[in-house]
Amino acid sequence: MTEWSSQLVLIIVPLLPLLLVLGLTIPALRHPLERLAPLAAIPGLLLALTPQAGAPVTISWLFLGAHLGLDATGRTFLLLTALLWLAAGLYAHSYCRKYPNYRRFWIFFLATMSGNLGLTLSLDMVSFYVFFTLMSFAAYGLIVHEGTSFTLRAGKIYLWLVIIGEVLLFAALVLAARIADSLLMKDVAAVLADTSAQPLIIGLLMIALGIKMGIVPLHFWLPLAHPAAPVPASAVLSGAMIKAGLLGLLRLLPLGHVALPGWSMALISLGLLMAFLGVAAGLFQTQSKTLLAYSSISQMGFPLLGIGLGLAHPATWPLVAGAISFYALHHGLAKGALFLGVGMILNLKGTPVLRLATLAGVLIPALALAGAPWTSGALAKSGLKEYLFQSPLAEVQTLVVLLGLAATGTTLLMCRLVFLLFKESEQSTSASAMGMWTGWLLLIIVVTMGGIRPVWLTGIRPEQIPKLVDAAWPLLLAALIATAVWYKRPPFSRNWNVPAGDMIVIIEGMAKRLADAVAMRPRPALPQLPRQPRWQNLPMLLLLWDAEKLLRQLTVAGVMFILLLLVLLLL
Amino acid sequence: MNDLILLAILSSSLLPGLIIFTLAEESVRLRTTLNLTGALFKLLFIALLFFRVAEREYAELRLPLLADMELVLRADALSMLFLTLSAFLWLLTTIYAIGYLENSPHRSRFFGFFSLCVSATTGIALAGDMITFVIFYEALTISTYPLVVHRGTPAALHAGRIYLAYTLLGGVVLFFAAVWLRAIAGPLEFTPGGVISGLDPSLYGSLTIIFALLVLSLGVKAALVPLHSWLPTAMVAPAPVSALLHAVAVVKAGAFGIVRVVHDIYGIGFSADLNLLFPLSVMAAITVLYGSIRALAQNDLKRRLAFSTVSQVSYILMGIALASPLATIGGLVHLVHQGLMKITLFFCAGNLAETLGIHKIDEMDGVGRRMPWTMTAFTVGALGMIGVPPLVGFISKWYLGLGSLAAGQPWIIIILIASTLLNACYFLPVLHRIWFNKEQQQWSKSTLAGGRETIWPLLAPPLITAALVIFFGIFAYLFGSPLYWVELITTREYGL
Amino acid sequence: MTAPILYAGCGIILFSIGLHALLVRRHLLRKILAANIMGSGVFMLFIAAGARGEGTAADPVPQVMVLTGIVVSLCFTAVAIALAVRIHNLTDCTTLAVDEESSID
Amino acid sequence: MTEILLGQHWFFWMTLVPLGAAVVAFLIPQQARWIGLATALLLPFFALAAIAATLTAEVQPITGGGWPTPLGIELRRDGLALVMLTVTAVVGFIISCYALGYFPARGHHSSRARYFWPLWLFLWGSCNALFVSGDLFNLYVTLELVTLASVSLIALEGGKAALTAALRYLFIGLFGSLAYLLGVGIFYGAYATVDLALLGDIITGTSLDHAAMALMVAGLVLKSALFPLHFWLPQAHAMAPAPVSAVLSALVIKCSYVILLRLWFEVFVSLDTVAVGHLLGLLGSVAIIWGSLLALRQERLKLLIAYSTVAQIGYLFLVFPLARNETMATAWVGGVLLMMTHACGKAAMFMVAGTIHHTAGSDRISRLAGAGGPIGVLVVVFTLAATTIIGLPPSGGFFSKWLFINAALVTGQWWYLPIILSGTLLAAGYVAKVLGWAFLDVKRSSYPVIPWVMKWPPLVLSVIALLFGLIAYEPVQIALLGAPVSGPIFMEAGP
Repeated sequence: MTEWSSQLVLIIVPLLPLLLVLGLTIPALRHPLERLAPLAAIPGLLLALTPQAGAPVTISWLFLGAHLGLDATGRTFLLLTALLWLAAGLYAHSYCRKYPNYRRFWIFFLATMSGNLGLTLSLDMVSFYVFFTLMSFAAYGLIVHEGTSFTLRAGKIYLWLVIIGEVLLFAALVLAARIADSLLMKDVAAVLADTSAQPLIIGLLMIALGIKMGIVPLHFWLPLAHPAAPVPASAVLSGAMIKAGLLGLLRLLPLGHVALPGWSMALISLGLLMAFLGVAAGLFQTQSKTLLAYSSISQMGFPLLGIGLGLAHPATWPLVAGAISFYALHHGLAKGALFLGVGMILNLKGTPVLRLATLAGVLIPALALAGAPWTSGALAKSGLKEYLFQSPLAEVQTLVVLLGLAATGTTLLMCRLVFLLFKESEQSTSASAMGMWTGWLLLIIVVTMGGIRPVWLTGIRPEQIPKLVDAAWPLLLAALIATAVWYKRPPFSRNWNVPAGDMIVIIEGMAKRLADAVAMRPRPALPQLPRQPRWQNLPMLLLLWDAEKLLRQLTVAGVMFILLLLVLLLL
Repeated sequence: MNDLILLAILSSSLLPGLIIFTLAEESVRLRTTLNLTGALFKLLFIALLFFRVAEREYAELRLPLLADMELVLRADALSMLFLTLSAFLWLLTTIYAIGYLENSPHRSRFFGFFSLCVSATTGIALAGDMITFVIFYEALTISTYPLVVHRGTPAALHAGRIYLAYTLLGGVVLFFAAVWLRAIAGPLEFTPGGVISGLDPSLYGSLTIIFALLVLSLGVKAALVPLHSWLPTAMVAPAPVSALLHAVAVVKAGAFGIVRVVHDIYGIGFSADLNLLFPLSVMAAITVLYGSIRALAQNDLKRRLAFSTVSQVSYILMGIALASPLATIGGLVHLVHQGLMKITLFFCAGNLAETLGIHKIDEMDGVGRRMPWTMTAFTVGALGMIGVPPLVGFISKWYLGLGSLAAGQPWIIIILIASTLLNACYFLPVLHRIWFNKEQQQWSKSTLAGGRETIWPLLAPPLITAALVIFFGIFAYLFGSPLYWVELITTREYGL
Repeated sequence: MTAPILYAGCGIILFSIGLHALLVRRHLLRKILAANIMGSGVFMLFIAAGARGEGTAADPVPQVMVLTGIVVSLCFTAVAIALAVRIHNLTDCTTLAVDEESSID
Repeated sequence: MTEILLGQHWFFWMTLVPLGAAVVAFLIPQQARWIGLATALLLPFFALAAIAATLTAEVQPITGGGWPTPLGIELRRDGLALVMLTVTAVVGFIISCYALGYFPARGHHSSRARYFWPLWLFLWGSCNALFVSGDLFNLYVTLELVTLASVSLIALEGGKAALTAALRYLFIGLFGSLAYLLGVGIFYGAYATVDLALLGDIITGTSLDHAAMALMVAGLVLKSALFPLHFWLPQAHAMAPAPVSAVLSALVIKCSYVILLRLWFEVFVSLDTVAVGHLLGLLGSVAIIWGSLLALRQERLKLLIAYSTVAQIGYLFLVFPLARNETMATAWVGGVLLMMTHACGKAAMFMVAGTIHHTAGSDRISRLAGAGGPIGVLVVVFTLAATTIIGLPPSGGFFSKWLFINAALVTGQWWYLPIILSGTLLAAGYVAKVLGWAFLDVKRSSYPVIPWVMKWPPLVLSVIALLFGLIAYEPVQIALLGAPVSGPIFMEAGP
């Protein structure tokens, strides 16, 4: 392939959605393009599926010299991203017709898509930052799309965190670029292994990218934003965009270069904490989409834990990386399918059979998420666990048990989800249209396939496929607990309630008080102008004028003259 | 060797301006033709020069003044940067002003002074020594006054008085400092690397004071805090004036002057040796933050933009004061970038005022639906100001950040972050209002053919500048892009 | 005391008397006369300046100058009187009014 | 004949032609306007011819009437004379054009026109004669002629106020010139010569010399209207018809100043003048502030301009303390430059004031409100002319202030710096005050048509004033021909 065509192939992936955005602004093109828009992710999908395409190229005229390309990690992420966006696009094509601002939705949808696709291709920091920002800001339009006070609040909080994330990312990238003297992320990762600014840069990256990833305690925007956005947007938000932070960490941290025990410990602990906190908060939600958002927080704990493992034992990193990528792929697809499924159920109008079939369809990704045997979830988890055993950590056994317990939690969460969905399905009114079915089924199929034939994608060998017992016991435990709760109906199940966004409620209260305290008083209006500026009547000027009148008298003037003469004579 | 092309560049706005003064109010077509021809010719001449300067062939023109003093016009790379910016934006603003002032009184007067202003700005850009610079700098001060008070309301006159008081005080101090420096150091030709580093060390005290005076006096126009008050007040001027002059020509003239002083009079190395740059960077940093904080509290759109200008122009100074090549790139490129972004914003604010009578931010609810194009341009400008990549504002901030690290002053990064946050705080709510809030008042429906929101002269300029904001951000390294030029300048300045 | 010094002294005294009168007297005619007296004082000084010692003929140049000066003084007196008469005709007043910011509109 | 054409006698013609024309104009009042205009057209060419002739020949005194000095009249043909003649010719020409419109041939003011032209040409001739005079007594005579013509011109208005102002001006003029003459007498008594150059060489610096200097300086200070003896100026300048005000402020004031300049640099050089210089500098400083502040306070345009003149005279007198040995040329050129550019600027301003008075019925500044159309041009003219008064570049005022500051820095007289700079600001203040009114947006009924000669000639003058700094190279070089000063113009201070 010539230089030009390989550049073009890479550029077209993020560019196509943007071109569609431009096209949508032209009234004449609006309707045909709205039909085309759902398919904008197809070039990305094709690129991800064509193994020989995507060799890194340098595009000197773009940004500050862009480097685009696909490595193994990037390919997995691109696959996930493109698939999800395609499915969500098809879904949205039907789902979002009801909105009065249909076109506006597509504009933001496509812009976000462009950013999300672009960042998976970016190998240098500036391109990554550009696409990351494009995605983050455009997603605001998706979150606040419905324009209710709930979505506006969610959007506001999201935007705040985006901006804070942006500036911190900016700081981190500038620092990194300065130290590495290069814009390539792999150079940065190498340099970060050994520099005095390492803690600062890693810290900044953790916060900036952690916001997007939903790392506790920066997670609170997720339970607000995901339910606020229209369903297809929630799907990509939770499935694909949340992974952008992860991808950034994978690319920029000095993984495989150096062992950082401190960071490793911190990340493993944080990962576990997220896994459990997400479950705990999610269980007490009354809305399925909020619950799913908490589930995402919980799920993102696992890749974080994987990164922690990678930092503990650099030698095994390439393998851990594969596992983490696969985990991301699995979670993204499953979560996307779940969100779309929620939308299906809320828009279900038809025979009870159809209803049950739909619920059954939701069960597939739910089980995958729970890590049931023969699902992608089981594969992903076992992949992580395997490298756990290879790591030099002392507490391996404890960790394995804890992971199992986390899976139990996830299963419980899924039970709760099904329960909530069952209740919500009774209130659904409208019927799902063709596009919604297409999008959703596409994801369900892929998720199902993910459990069966993952090998060609991620390089997981067949012998790595987990033993049934390992995968099954957490599920059985969860089933036990769920049955017990169902049967006993303990009082806390009704009275306890974690508000969506947990911490933010407290933060908002404080912020409001602060804002009231520093609120600036309105400026007084411009004073009415006097006809004569006041200073013209200053006492000094009046005095001067009197003196001037005195000087005009001939006698006084004569005396002045004689005085001057005398002084001159004396000098 | 005298290059008459410089004279041609200067007179391509001066002559039309002078002729326009004599025109009757009704001769719209002739006036428009003159204006546009002048602007196009200026761009043409600049384009002719462009390649010569890129090849390091500097055009020069010298006229003797009094005895051993000369009026020096020279086009070096830095001149070209400012010159191209002002000439290009002049063309756009002229188009805009033609639309904006349709049917309003005193148009000949307006366009006449407008052309004079641009000529003065051109002169500032082309000035090859301190004296020439001072001459055109003062000319700019005076020729802007009629534009500030153009509306003739008491508020406008009040603003004009304040403007004059500030800028003339600054001008007098600048004048004094220039004379003093000339008396100490002889002819003050702008030379990369500075001209005064060879002076006797016993003069260093005086040189420090002169530097402070120069920076303070130029800082009046560059709206350095605490010398900035005139700028928000001057926002009563018509929108094209606010757009071109307050966003670009006047404040940039101050910033450009400081660049000249630091680079081409004192020289970066020498000013760093005298410890002059750190206070400057602190001042700039304070201005950056102060401007943003004040902008937060403004409800008047143009005032908010004005305080934003106060803040943004000091990025340039910060970049200069950091004295590292990368920071210099960041500062200088912001000279152009900020101009593009801010002029977009002011054009849009003018469109709102002219078409819908909106002046206050809380009247802007849902205006995105009524004027989608204008508001798209506004959004691009605002996001650029925040520094959202890949818009031009990001490029500036990126280089400033890198430069501050290279200069060993990482605290600047914190300023950049804080400023970005503040920018977001005062721009994003506006954007939200525009696009996501319900319309609260009924605006007259567009009566133009094809459903256009307003007439072309008002619509095209902001769209063009907004497109450039995106274009120069994405294709930052293209030949002739601001970043390309600025790298050229910086390489020459630092002798890299 | 030589004659030239006497003359010069007288000239100075005349000048001073005229000066005093010009300032103090209010009637216009008196002022004009005072100016003339001052002039005469100066001319006397010139005459004295032309003295070139005992027995030597006086320098003619100062005399020429004085002649010219007298002509000038005459012109002045004429104009002054003309103006004074006009003022008297207009205002019935023979003094120079101390006018304030009198306007001409 | 060839000799005449080659220019040895252009200087005579510059004096004789206007004087002769004055007589003719007086005798044929019906044609006075055209005689005046023809003369005004001729004189700039004469001035150019004189410059050309001087540049091609060596500078040497020539005498008139065939008598040797001191009886004959010696003509100075140095640079100062040349530039003053030229400036007078240019400004005079413009003022003459303006006067054509200001004193219309018909109408109830036609009698004023009848007397204006002879008097103005007489004044012009006298001024030219003064500039080329090279001895003390001739300077006295020409100065008296100038005063006489000025008095008559002020009285032209004919009203009580104008007559009073004229008479006061006459007394003051007489007073000042007699003091000066007294000084001349003393010098003659001591050295038997009144020739400037000769006197400068032989003067010894006795106390008598000192007394003579004191008398002459005091007299000239009075005639130049330096504070505190400026009391007569605002009235006289404001009461006169506009062309006359322009002449008085632009040219007549400069006459006595030129004499002082010549004396100071040619005759008094051997005297100890440092203290006197400081006194003049002090008075000049006070004048700058005083005049500017009072100008700010004025409500009538002409008075404002007149007080501005008071302030500008203050600047002119800064030359004397600032001209030390090393900064002699700096200060001298600064003074000469200021004289030239002030002449252009102030004349244009007074003409504008006159036109506004003529058009709006009053020269109250508030009448400018809502100025548009014809008045708009006047405002532009005023503004352009004012640039030199404020000292904005590229006017001559800018460069003269530059030179003053330079001299002050080099000689270490830093206390003049705040004076010069605040004078600039105050000047900007009173100009801005006028402009502010002009830009005030109020609806006005239409104005009468302004004759074009009352609009465009002042514009030309104001443009000259504005751009004088850019074209000042040649004038300054000419002014330095045979100047009593030497050395670099821009001084560089040592460490």
